[in-house]
Amino acid sequence: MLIFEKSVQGRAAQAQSPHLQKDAVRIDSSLLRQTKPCLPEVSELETVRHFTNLSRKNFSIDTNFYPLGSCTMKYNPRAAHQFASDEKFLNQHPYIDDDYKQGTLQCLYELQHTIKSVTGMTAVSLTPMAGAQGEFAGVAMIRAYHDERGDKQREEIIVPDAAHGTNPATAFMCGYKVREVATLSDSGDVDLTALKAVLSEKTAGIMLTNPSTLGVFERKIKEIADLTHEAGGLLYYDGANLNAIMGKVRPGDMGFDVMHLNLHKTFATPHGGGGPGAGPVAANSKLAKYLPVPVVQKTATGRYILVDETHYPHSIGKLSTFFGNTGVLIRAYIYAKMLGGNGLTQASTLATLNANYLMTALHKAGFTLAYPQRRASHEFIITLEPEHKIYGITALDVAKCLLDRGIHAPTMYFPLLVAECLLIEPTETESKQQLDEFVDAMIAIRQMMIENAEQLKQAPQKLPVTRLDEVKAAKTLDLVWSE
Amino acid sequence: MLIFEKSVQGRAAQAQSPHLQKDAVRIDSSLLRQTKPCLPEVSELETVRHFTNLSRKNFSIDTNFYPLGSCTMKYNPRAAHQFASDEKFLNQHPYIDDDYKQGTLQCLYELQHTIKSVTGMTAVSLTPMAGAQGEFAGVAMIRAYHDERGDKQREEIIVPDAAHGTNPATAFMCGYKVREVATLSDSGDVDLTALKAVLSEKTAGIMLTNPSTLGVFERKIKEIADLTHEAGGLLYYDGANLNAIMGKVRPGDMGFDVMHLNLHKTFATPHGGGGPGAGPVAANSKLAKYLPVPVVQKTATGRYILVDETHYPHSIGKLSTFFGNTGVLIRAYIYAKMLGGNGLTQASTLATLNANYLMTALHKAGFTLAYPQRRASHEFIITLEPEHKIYGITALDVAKCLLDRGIHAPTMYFPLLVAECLLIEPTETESKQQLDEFVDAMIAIRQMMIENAEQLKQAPQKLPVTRLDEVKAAKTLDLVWSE
Amino acid sequence: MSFTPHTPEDIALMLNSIGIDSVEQLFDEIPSAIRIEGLPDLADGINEMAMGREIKKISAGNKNLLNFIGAGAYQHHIPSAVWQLAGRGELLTAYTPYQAEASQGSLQIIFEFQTMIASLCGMDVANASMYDGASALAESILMAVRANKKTTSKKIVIADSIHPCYLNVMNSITRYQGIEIQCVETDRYNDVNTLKSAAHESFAAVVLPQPNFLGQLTRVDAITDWAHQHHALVIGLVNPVTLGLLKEPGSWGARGADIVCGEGQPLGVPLAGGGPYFGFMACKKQFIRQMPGRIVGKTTDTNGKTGYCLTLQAREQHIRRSKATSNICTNQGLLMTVATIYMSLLGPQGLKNVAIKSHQNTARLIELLNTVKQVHCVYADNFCHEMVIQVPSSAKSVLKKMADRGVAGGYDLATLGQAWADKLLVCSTEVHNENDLQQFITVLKTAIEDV
Amino acid sequence: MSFTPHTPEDIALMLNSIGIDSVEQLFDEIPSAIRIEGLPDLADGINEMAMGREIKKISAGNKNLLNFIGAGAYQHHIPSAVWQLAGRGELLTAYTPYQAEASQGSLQIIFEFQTMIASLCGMDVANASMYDGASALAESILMAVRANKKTTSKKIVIADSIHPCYLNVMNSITRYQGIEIQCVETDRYNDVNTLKSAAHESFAAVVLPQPNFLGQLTRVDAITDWAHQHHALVIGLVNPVTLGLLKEPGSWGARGADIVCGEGQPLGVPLAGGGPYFGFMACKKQFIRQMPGRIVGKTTDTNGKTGYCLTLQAREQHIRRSKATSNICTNQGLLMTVATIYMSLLGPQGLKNVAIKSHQNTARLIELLNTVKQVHCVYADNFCHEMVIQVPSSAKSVLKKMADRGVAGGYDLATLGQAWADKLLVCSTEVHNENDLQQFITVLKTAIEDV
Ligand SMILES: Cc1ncc(COP(=O)(O)O)c(C=O)c1O
Ligand SMILES: Cc1ncc(COP(=O)(O)O)c(C=O)c1O
Repeated sequence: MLIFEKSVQGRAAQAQSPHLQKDAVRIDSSLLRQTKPCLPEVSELETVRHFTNLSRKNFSIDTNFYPLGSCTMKYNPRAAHQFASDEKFLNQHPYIDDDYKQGTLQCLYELQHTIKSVTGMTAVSLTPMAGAQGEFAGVAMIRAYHDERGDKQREEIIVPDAAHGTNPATAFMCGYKVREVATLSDSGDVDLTALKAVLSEKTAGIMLTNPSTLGVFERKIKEIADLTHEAGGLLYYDGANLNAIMGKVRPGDMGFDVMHLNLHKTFATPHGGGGPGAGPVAANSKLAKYLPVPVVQKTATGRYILVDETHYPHSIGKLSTFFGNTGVLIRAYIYAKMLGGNGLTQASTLATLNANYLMTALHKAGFTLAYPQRRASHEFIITLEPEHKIYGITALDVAKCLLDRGIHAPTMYFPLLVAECLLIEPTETESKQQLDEFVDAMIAIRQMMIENAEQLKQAPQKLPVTRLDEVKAAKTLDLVWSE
Repeated sequence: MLIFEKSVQGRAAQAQSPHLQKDAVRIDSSLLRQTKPCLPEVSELETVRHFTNLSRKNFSIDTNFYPLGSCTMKYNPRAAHQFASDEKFLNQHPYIDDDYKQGTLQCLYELQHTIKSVTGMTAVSLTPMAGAQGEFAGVAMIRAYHDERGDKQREEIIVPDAAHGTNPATAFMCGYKVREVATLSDSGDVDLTALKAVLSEKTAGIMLTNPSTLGVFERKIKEIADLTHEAGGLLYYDGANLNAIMGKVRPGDMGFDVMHLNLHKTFATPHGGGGPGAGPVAANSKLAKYLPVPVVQKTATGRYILVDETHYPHSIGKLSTFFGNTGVLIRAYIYAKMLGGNGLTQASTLATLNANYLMTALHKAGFTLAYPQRRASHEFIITLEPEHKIYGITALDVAKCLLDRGIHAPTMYFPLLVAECLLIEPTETESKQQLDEFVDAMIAIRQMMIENAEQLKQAPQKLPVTRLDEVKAAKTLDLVWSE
Repeated sequence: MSFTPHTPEDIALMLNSIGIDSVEQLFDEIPSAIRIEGLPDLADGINEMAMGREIKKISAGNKNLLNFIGAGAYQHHIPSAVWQLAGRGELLTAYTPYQAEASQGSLQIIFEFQTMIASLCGMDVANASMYDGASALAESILMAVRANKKTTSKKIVIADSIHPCYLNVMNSITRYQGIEIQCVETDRYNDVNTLKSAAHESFAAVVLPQPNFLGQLTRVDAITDWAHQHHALVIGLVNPVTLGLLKEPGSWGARGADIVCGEGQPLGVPLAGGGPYFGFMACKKQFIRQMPGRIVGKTTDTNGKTGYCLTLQAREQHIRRSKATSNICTNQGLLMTVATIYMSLLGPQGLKNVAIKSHQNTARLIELLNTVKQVHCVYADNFCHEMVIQVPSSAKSVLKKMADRGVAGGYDLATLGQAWADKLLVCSTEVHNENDLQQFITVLKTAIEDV
Repeated sequence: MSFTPHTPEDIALMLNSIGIDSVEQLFDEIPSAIRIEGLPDLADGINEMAMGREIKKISAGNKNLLNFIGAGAYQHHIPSAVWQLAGRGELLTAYTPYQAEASQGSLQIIFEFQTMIASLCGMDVANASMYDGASALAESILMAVRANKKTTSKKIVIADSIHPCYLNVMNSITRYQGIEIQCVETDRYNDVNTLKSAAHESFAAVVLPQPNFLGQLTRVDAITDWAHQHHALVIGLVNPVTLGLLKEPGSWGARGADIVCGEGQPLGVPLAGGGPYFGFMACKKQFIRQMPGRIVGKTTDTNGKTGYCLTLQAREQHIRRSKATSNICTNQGLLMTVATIYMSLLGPQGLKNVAIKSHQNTARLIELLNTVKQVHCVYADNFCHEMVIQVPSSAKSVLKKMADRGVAGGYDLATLGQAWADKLLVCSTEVHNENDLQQFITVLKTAIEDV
């Protein structure tokens, strides 16, 4: 039931309305609202009950295993949430003088340092508000670099076919044409021959994820970097998969010039049902001066200050009104500080261990790996193409069956390269027992395929709704409630 | 699954353990533990997931209508919880000097004042930690009064047959014999003839709830008070039903000498799945000097101080190590302050309106009222005896059916006087729509009785478990987990 | 402290099952030339207790002032229930609701949010949030250019003063797509005649702030009609709290604005040093396919039961890739949830009362300011809950002195240029009581004397 | 502000349905002589925003000090997850789990709690909590007298020093049932020989604190055996955190204690000015029917599925009325929940480490105190995490001076009598770091000089 359907005219959560002595205003009446907006008229208890009960219809990390490839759904420490919710952080207008927000600035400054250490880059701007905005910043910086050098003919960004959709979309927003480059179907590595074919004096840069979205490490990364640099292009690193390599290898050392991180993945800030995230952008010395502003600096006297275009005249500019998703950054700072260098390294070690263990177990259980010859990174792909052919079931069916067993579905049908695929990322915070349970669930589902494929196609049956008609939604476009 | 079944030897929520340089202790080894206690060895995520998922198996005010008679399950304002959770209140050792806890003491002092105003009593002690302890305090004070006067032969406490179990149990703990007095079955009032018969020079006092647990106001209260006082006894008021009468009538004016309040009922502090509560005791001038300590006073200079037996040499003593359930008291203070005199009065008005509306509606729907000639107080009783006779169903069956419809069951089989009874208390924070929904549910359940009484006896079917075998639990006495 | 559950036995069993001897082998595909061994630059981890101590020490570097700054971020009362609900694990730690059946909570909340925002704006539809107000404006501009089929112009007229940072962000985001932005300075009522003379050529859209950056109220009807006559779309840039009181953009002029966007922070989101906030976007139904961001639609399940799911995904990057309406993916779901709870608790009357009380407090402050010598209220009428005052010395120095006395006195308008360096943008909302207003005056007086 | 949803129309419809004209008629059975019209003594209500301001002003009257007081309430690190979970509406706002099928969350938590507490104590069973430590001790005494069938004595021997407030509460609660309490002062090891000479007649039970009120460790084995030889029951009074390190009462002497109780606060409950805390009680299985309070048992539903429900309710007041084991009804469910979460997060090793670290910090403090002139560590060994020091002037004056400098230096032992007026009970736990200990020393030195 929608909250509007609970609404009764004249009802209100009385304790929340300001007390008015009179309701006169000194505003020209032609500027005033004549209609009552469609906000619900409900009591405080009704509101609490409505949203509490709605929340119970969600899966979440706090309630379910969530092996959602490319999303790094690891445990979100409650401590980070609690500490960042301190009034000292919350009751701060962004425009108070730096002197009065040294605490916040210190967190941000130290986070910049941590990011440099983890990535091997030389400078960081924290303002991008999600991965995609980090990408935007990075590609815009590449553009600024070429523009400053007068290298105007570079109008192409190369993106592997396996890339996340934000990569080509970002390239477009930065005014580039997108050139796709193929991936080798046996190894998952980029096809170097194909790459050489697209590299040219038009190449502004290439966007890569490494480990790639196929869950394997791009072994020829140095060659790719050299080829691209030789062609005059720059390398962008999509940091969505950074959870695989902290303390193992650094994008800076791989030859990347600029990158973003998804702190809501690697640094465990909660996803919030679709954000807020944070997508800091880090660059090597070639690109540092183009970073978006503001960034935090520490003065000789130990004071933290925010600096903008006056210090960064080459900056691509601002990307948010104030300082990005500050509260997310503080949570990420707390997470990184609690883990420390050793903990971050261990996180990547065990994320990788979990993925390889799960991959091996599923393989032993008869599932088909997309890249059986390769180590998994922190994630891996299975393809249900064989099962699809034999039993007529799809990756979607299996995903919905998992939901019925209380396990969130892995990422489906991404990357697009692998038919009927599931991209599985267990993360390091899940136990061996939980992984074994997942394998058992998959085996049980396979049994269902054999015994009763029709029933499997009816999943889910144990959730608040059964399978939803997405086509109908797009057709009727019923997007707001009305009486 | 129990958390112990998720435990793996050597696993731990690493972030929670103190860091030890060495584990040496300077304690005689004969005093040290040799066995590992059965605490689970689980990760932080496993713990969060376990308890989050467990919580989802509960009904609660925040998720369900909870018309549980005698319990006043009203909305627990989130503001009270938030404000009382301020560090300033939480990070305070009880033994710091009064100078450093003036904030807490001010809340308590003002709460004492509020309670005096609402009850018409002259003095209050806030320390009792629940209703039953408040009762204990009150009856002990009655005893102290008689003892001081040398009135040693008074060894009986009179309790109506409809009384809550804590009343006779309390009388016993205070060393009294319990004399039951009957209630008139038509009106629900105390049988005055019966009362006269038990009153004697042995009478220490009488414990009454008014409105009584039958959901009706005891109209002869002044006569009862006079008779009791004439016999040399005192009157104890069980404040569990205070939500019916705030701003309407005061126990002090009814002739009561001492009473408790259940702040976890009337003053909306959360029940916490079985506490903490708070059961302040209030007394008139006759009994004030016997109040349990400590109490809060305000000095001439405006300082708040805690006083103990040195100021209250006649006190019945302390009932808790420190100051009762301080945090609950602060929540109650906030609630009372937000409502104010007008809001508290309105709460009682609308609690009574809701009860009478619901009573009328159920009556119209064909249900049998226990006291059809009477106004409901903030609660009322229906008896399912007719339905029991015709359809063989019980009040328990109906209760379980309500659970299946997402409504918490009313109190069942209490008071014991009324066969197959449900004691229904909607509280003032529920809407007319919610009450109508309840009536609809009851009508639907009645329809089930007619059409399929067997199915009704199988309820609940939609909860985490179906009906539980309580007899088996008592027989096997499986009270702790073991491998 | 990596929050991992692995015991040494677990690791041994897992390695064995994989068929390798050590965890190091897991990384043997990484060229050894670039392998590193851990992160020696970073200190070792600490436990939660130590972190608690550390963060307390750090946060002590933040001072909470009595706040009179607005300038795009507004302090309002936030009901306790809002964040206690939003902090529930099921809302806080869920992913974007791609798996609809396992996300009906989030999806219904988005649907309710869309309804509330669309109605507040007087639009037909809304999306599920953008990053913040400034980026929502940038995306609205890109959207308007795509949506306006009547012109090929990529020119945008900004009618009236908008936040300088919005201008900056707008520029950063739209510049690579050939968007040309013309800012037209108008009088404080934003009279349409100023625009008429400034904007000659054809243009794709007009951005109309209400209230404008200086807190002044725009004469929205005339400009809307004028823009529509010129086949331009109208983008309303609004503060959602003031929409409880002010005319909804859908009713501006004869046909109403076409796209509405703004900063959602006033709806229950704490100031929090600048974020996370959220942007919102609403539009007329005909433009929906050009809208960026996530959109939820109502549908039914296989039993005919109502349910909700993401829809029109073909606009988005994960389907449309380089042809998507935007690259946005993760947005600001939790803040959108917060706003939905906030709007439910306030209701239409409550939100209106917030707007009125904020306005009345600002009016009262002006009244009090009139008694302060050397201070001049630059705009003493036509305001909503923010206004400009002039001080006898630099705003910067006055603000500094005020802050030293615990009051954040306003926003230093020097960012608008030298002519503004003695002016402050001051905001009062319903959170202030008479004492607060008096304290502002007292502290301002002392500050002026002190400078 | 009564949080009521009623609109005037609702009220009119409801009155109409009842068949009356005004809400006043609802109260027409109350004799008019005693009716009042509202509560004019009390101010009108205020909204949440105003209350927030008010409570901030009030709470500013509380000063948080660096704490070295124990004396029955101990400061330990509380993981953030504990209260974020316990604050979930389903745990916070549920009633006592009488309706078992609708309360499986609370019931399973109680079952887990019973298991953890029983095991920590080395007992067979535990209940679902009592009000606090002192009242749990009082109830344990009443229980022991009922349970000890070998003697009709109602005498209780308190072997060793216990908290003076526990004595007070014990007295207040047990006095009306003819209980006689004999306190025996023993040496600091609580040597059994002292007791032998003091306790002549037969007695029902011995109360054995470990550690005792002065932080000293009792020689529990000998006394337990001696008590059992005299057919008395042994009631262990313990601190649950120290049980991570110290021998569980179930293993005291040859047969172990019979009943164990104590204050549960150290298990995740904040100091909070003294409450709400919770008491716990555990016992050997044979005594279970004499145990007061709620108890949860495992059972099955009609499908054979495991479930939990309240059991042995025939002991309780709502069934047994005046013959119940106690009048207790509402207990401390939420704090019991908190403790269960806390113990899960700490685990056996974590809890042990807390006890060890607290002990080590106390040892370190003694080390540092040895360098302070004029201060004498009265008990420099045989402690757990609390000990007694002697200062050159009154403890009261030293504490006052320390508090002025932000340190709560300890508990003033003057409550034990004049001879103790220059002694302080000082506690250190794992929350202190070396800096804190140094600060204690510095402030103590200054305080002594100052007095
Ligand atoms: C590989 C990859 N790149 C980029 C992104 C975009 O990040 P965000 O959603 O934070 O904008 C994602 C997120 O899903 C991703 O998985
Ligand atoms: C009428 C009555 N009296 C006394 C009590 C006991 O109160 P408490 O549970 O707070 O001890 C109750 C609570 O259920 C009650 O309903």
